[in-house]
Amino acid sequence: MSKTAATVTRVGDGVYRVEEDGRSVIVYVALTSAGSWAFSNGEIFRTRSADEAQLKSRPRAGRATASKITAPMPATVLKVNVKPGDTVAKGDVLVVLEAMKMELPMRAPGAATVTTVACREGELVQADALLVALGPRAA
Amino acid sequence: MSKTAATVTRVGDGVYRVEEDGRSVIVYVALTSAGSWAFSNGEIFRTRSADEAQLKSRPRAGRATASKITAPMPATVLKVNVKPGDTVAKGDVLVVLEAMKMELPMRAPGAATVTTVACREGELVQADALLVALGPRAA
Amino acid sequence: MIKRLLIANRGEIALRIVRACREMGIESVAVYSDADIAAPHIVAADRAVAIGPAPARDSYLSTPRLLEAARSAGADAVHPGYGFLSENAGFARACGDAGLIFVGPPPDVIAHMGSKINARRLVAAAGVPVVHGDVPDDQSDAGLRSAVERVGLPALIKASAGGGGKGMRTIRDAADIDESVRSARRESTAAFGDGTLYVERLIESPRHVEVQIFADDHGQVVHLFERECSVQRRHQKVIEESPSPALTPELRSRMTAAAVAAAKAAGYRNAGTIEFLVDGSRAGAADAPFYFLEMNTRLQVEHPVTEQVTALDLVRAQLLVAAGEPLPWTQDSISQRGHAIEARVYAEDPAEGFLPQAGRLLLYREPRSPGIRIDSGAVEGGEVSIYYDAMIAKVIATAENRDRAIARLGSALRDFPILGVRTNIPFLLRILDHPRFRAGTMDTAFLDREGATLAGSAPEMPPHVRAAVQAAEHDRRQTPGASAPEVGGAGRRQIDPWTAIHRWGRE
Amino acid sequence: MIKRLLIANRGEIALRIVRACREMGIESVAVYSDADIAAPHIVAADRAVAIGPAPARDSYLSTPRLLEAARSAGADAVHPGYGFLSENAGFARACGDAGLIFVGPPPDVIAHMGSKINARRLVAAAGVPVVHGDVPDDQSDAGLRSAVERVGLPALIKASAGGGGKGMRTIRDAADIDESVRSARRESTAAFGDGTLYVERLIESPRHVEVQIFADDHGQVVHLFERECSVQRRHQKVIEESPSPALTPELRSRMTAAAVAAAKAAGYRNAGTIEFLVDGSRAGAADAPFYFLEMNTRLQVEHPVTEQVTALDLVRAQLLVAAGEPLPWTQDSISQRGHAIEARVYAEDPAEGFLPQAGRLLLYREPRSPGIRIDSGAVEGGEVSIYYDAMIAKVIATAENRDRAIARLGSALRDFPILGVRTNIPFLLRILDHPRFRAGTMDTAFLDREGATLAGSAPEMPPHVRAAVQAAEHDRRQTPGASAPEVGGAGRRQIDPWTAIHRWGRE
Repeated sequence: MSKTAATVTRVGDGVYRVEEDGRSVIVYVALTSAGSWAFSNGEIFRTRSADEAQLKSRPRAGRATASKITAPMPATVLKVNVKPGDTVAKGDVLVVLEAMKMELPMRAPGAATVTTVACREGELVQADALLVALGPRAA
Repeated sequence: MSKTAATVTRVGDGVYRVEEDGRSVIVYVALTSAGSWAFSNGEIFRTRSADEAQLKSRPRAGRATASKITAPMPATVLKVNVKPGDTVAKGDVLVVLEAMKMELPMRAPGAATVTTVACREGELVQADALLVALGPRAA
Repeated sequence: MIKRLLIANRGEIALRIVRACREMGIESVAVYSDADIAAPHIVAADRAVAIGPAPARDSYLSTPRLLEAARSAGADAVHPGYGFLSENAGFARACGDAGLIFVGPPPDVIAHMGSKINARRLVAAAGVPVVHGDVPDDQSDAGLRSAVERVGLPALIKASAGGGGKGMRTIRDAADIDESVRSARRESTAAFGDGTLYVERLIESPRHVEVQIFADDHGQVVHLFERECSVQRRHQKVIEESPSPALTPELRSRMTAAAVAAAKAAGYRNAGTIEFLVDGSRAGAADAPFYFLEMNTRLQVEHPVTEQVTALDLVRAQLLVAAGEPLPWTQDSISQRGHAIEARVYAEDPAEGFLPQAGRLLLYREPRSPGIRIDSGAVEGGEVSIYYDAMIAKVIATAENRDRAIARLGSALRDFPILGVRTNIPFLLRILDHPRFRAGTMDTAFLDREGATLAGSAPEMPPHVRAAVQAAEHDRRQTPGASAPEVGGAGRRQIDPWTAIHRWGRE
Repeated sequence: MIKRLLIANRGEIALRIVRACREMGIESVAVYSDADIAAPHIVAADRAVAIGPAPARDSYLSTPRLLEAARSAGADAVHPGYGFLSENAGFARACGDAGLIFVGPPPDVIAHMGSKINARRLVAAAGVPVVHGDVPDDQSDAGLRSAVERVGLPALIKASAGGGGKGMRTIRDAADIDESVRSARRESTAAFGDGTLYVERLIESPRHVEVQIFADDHGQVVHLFERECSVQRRHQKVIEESPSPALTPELRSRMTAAAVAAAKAAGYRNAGTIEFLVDGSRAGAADAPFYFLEMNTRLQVEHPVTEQVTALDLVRAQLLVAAGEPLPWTQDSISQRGHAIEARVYAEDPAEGFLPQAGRLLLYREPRSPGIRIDSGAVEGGEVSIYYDAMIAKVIATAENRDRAIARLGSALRDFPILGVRTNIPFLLRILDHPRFRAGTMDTAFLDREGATLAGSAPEMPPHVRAAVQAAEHDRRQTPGASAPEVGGAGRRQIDPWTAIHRWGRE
C-alpha cells in the first residue's frame, strides 16, 4: 500500500485511537510477559513473545506427534480408558479431561500401542502435561 | 457502642468491603493530597488534610466576613455591578460570576461601602480569589 | 440516506448519537474543543475534528467553526443534539445553505416557535388552550401595566424570547407592577437582546407535563405520549418520568391530541416537544385544565424515558426523517408500557446552595443492573470542566410500575460512586423518599419549597467509612510505586484480598 | 415475605439475584468458594459466607455446606439460581427439612419432571403433543431393539435421566441399533447412575422453541411467551431470542396453551420452562407440528430476553411466589413487545475446536448503549477459573424489531473488548452476519453444520493494530513504575494525550 502515516493517541487505560486519513479506529491493548493482546472492532489479536512462541511451537495442545498426548489446558482427569500395552485405533478416546464443566476427550491420532499412561483419574493436570505416550502398533 | 471489630477487605481498585457482625458494606475511597473522598450507600464523605482544612476554614466560598467577597470556584466574571465608593445594602448583587452555564450572583452580606473591586468583567478568576472588598457603611 | 453525520455537540448526547450512527451504518464525525480531546464522544466516533478553545462560544457555539469542520470531514448532515446551537434558527439555516442536512425542523419553524408570543398565537389559533393572557403592542411601562390590569393578579410577566425563567416575574401586588416590568425587560434585553414582554395569568401550583411529538415530510404527525417534569429546581429539570402520575387516560388523550394539533399548525418536522402546564389543584381529574407553555424544537435531555416506555429509538427516527424517509412508526403501533424515571446526576453541592463543582473524577463507576440505563459522557479520570454544564450522567430506571421504578432508581443511585467532585446523588435519594414525590403529587414549586430540607448537609464519616479510608491509606503506603495512589492502592488486576485484610478494633 | 435470602450460586446469576433483593429490601447472603473470595457477587451482597475449596463438588454443589451457610447467616430462604443444585430434588427437599423456603417448585415436581420418561407420560396425558416414541419396560438390548423397530428409523435413543445430549444416540441404520443402545446405556449410567433408555422418532432439522411459564400457590398459571433457542452448539445454547421467527400468532397461541396445560398437569409452582421441538420443515406455518421435549424446573440462563420483551422482572416474581404471594401479573396484563436477542460470551477458542479458556481478564470493558443489557459476573482483573463454566457475560440487545436488535447486538459485541483469554465474540459476530440466521430459518443443527466456517481462524495483526501495540509498548517503557503495565501504561486518570501521541510511518 502507499506510504501513509498513522497517528496513535492513548485515550484511556489500554485504549488507543489509531487515526489514518481522518478515520480513526479504537484498539484495546494488553501487554504481558508472554506477549500482547489486542481487540479492535470485534476481532481479537494475539502475538507471542519469542520464548512463548517457541514454547507453543510444540505439538498443538490435545494433538499428538512424537506420539505424546498432552493436556491442552489445566484440567481434571475424568476418565482413563487405556493401560500400557493396549492397542488403539485412530479416534479412540484415550483419556477424558474435564475443565470448566466441559468434557475434553483426548483421542488417538492414529493406530498405535499405549506405551505409558502418565495420569490418574481424579488428578489435576497442568497445561501441556503428558497424559499418554504411544508407540508403533505391534504387528 | 460496645467494642466490635470491623474487617476491611480491599475487593477492587478503591473498593473496600467493611464487614461487621457478618454484615458487610461497600465503601469506595479516593485519596488525594488535599484529603480523602468516600462514597457508601448513596452518601458522599469528605475529609480534608490539615493544611487544606485550615485553608478552607477561611470564609465559606461566596460568603463574606472581614468584608471580603471571594470566588467560590473557578469562574468567569460576567458582570460587575459596583465601583469603589458605592454603598450597598444587604443582598445587593455585587458581582455575577458564570461557571458551568450557571450564573452565580455574589451578594453583599450586609450594608457596607465598596472599598476595592478586584475583578474585571470577562476575566477568569480562580477559587477563593478576591472579587470585592467592603468597608463600614459611611455614616 | 445520510452517509456521514457531524455531531455538533459533546458529552452524553454526542455519544448517544454516535451509537445510533453505528447501528445504522452511518459514519460519525465528532467535534471537540481543547478541553475534550480525549473525551468519550471523541473516542467513540469514527472521525474527530478539533474546533477551537474550551469556551463554548469559541467552539461548540461557533457556527463557522462547525461548518468548517463539517466541510473538512466531508459530512453530509449535522445533528445539533440539545443545548448549544440546537434551537438556533441561524445555525440551521447556515447548515442548509452549506448543503448539509440539518437534523431538526426547518429554520423558519425554529424561529417562529422560538418567539413565545408567536408560538402562543399560533397554537391558540389551532384550538390549543393557552393561559389567559395579554400581548400588548404598546410595550411601554404603561402599556404593560394596563395589560397586567386586564389579565388580573396574580400575574406572570414573561419575555417573548425567554427561557429558563429569565425575564420572568411573578406579580401578586399591584404596587410591584412597574418595578417588575422594568427588571424583567432589563433581564430579557441583557440575556436575549430582546426586551419584548407579555403577560399571563399565574397558574398556582402547576404541573409540568410535556408531550413528545414526531413529524415526517410525508404528512405523518404522531405523539409518543407524555413526560412528567414537575420536579425542577429554578426551571432546571431534575427528575422526569413517564407516564405522568397526574394524568387520567382521558386527560392524556386530550393533551396528546392538542400536541399533535400544535405540531401540525406549526408545520413541524422531526422530533419536538410541546410543554404544557396542568392545573395542579385539579391534577388527577379527567377534566383538569391544561395550557400550552412552549415548544422545544429539538431532542430533549429527557428523551430516554420516552424511549424506555415506548421501546422506540428516537435518535434513529430523527436521522431517518431528516433524510426524507417516512417515520418508522404509525400512531397505533406506538404504545406506552411500564414506567420509566430519569434522574439527572449533577456535579453540584446541594449543601452549599447547589454550587456547581468542577474537577477530576477520581473514581467513577456506573451501576449495572437490569432495567437501569445510564446515558453519560463521563469516564473515570475524566474532567468535569468549568466551561460546560454540570450534568455528569442520566440514570434511567425502567420497571413494571412507578413504585418498582422508584425502588430500582434508588438502588442504582446508592450504587453509583462518583468521587472527586460532589454530586447531587444524596439530594436525589431524598427526593425519591419524599412522601409528596412518592404520592406523585409534586408540582413545579415542590423542589424550591422543599429544597432546603432535601439539600441536607455534608455528613460526618461514620466509623465503618473511616475504617475503609484508613485501609486505603495503609494500602497506599504499601504500594508506593502505584500509578494511581488517588484511588487507594494498586489496580484491580493485582488484588490479593488475603494480603489486603486489616482489622480495626474500636470502641 | 422473605427477610434474608441465601444465593446458592455464583457469577452473573448470583449478582442478578442480589440486585432483585436490594430492590425488594431483602437481605442477600452470597456464598463463595476459595476461588471467589473477591468476586463481584460477593462484593455486591449484604453478607458473604465461605463454603469451601474451589472445586464445585466441595462448595457450590455441597448441600451440607450450603445448608450450614444458610444456618450460620440466619437466612430464611434459598435461591439456587441455574445449574449447580437448581434442579436437584434432594437439595430442594433438604432446604425444606431445614425450615428454609426453596425458591423453586416443590421437590417432588423437580424429581418427577427430572425423569424424561415420567415427564413425557405426564404431559402426553394432558394432551400435549410428544414425539412418536416407545418406552420399553424390557430394558434389555433386545427390548430396546424391538422398541426402535416399533418406532421406525431414523430414531433417537435417549436416556431417561439425560440432559445436555448425554446418553443420546441417533440411529439411521438398523445395523447400528445394538451398538448405539449399549453405548447410550454406558454413557447414561456413567453420567447419571441410571441407564434407563427410551426411543423417539427422529425429527429432522428441528427448531428449539421454549415457553416461559409461571405458577403461584393460588392456582394461577401464566405463560410469558416463547424463546427461540435453535442456535446451539452440541446442545449448548449460544444465541436466544424472543419472539421466535419460526412462530405464527396461531402457532404461538397453541404452543403457549400447551405449555400452560403441561405446567398445570405437573402441579407446577414458580418459574419454569417447557422446551418444544418445532418441525423445521414446516416452520413458519400456522399448523407446523410441535412436540414436548422436556421441562426445566428453574430459572433459565436466557430469562433476560423474556424480561426485555415483556418488561417484567422474573426474579422478583420468583421471590414473591416462593413467599406464598400471588403472581404480580395476570395473563392478559402480559404482552410481548419489540424484539430481544441474547448472545452468550464464552471464554473459548473457536479456532481451536472451541477449547475453553481460563486465565485473568487483563482488560474487560463492557459496552454501554441504549437497549443493551449486560448480565455478567466478570470484572477487569478477575479470573476465569477452570473450576466453573466458561460463560463470561450475556449481552442482551432490545430493539423495535429483529433486524434492529441484531444490528444493536452486533455493534455492542464489536465494542466489548475482553483481553487475557480468547472469547467467542468473533464467532458470535459471524453468526449474526450469516444469511441463514438473518433469515431466521436456523435449526438446531445450524451451528454444528456451519460451525467450521463460522469458527474462523486467528487473524494476523493488521498494521493499525500493530501500531497501537507498539504505542502501548512505548508507553510501558515510559512508565516503569506503573502498577498495571499489563494494560499499556499508566491509569486512565493520568492521561495527557498530547504527550502520548506517536507517529508511525510505514509502507
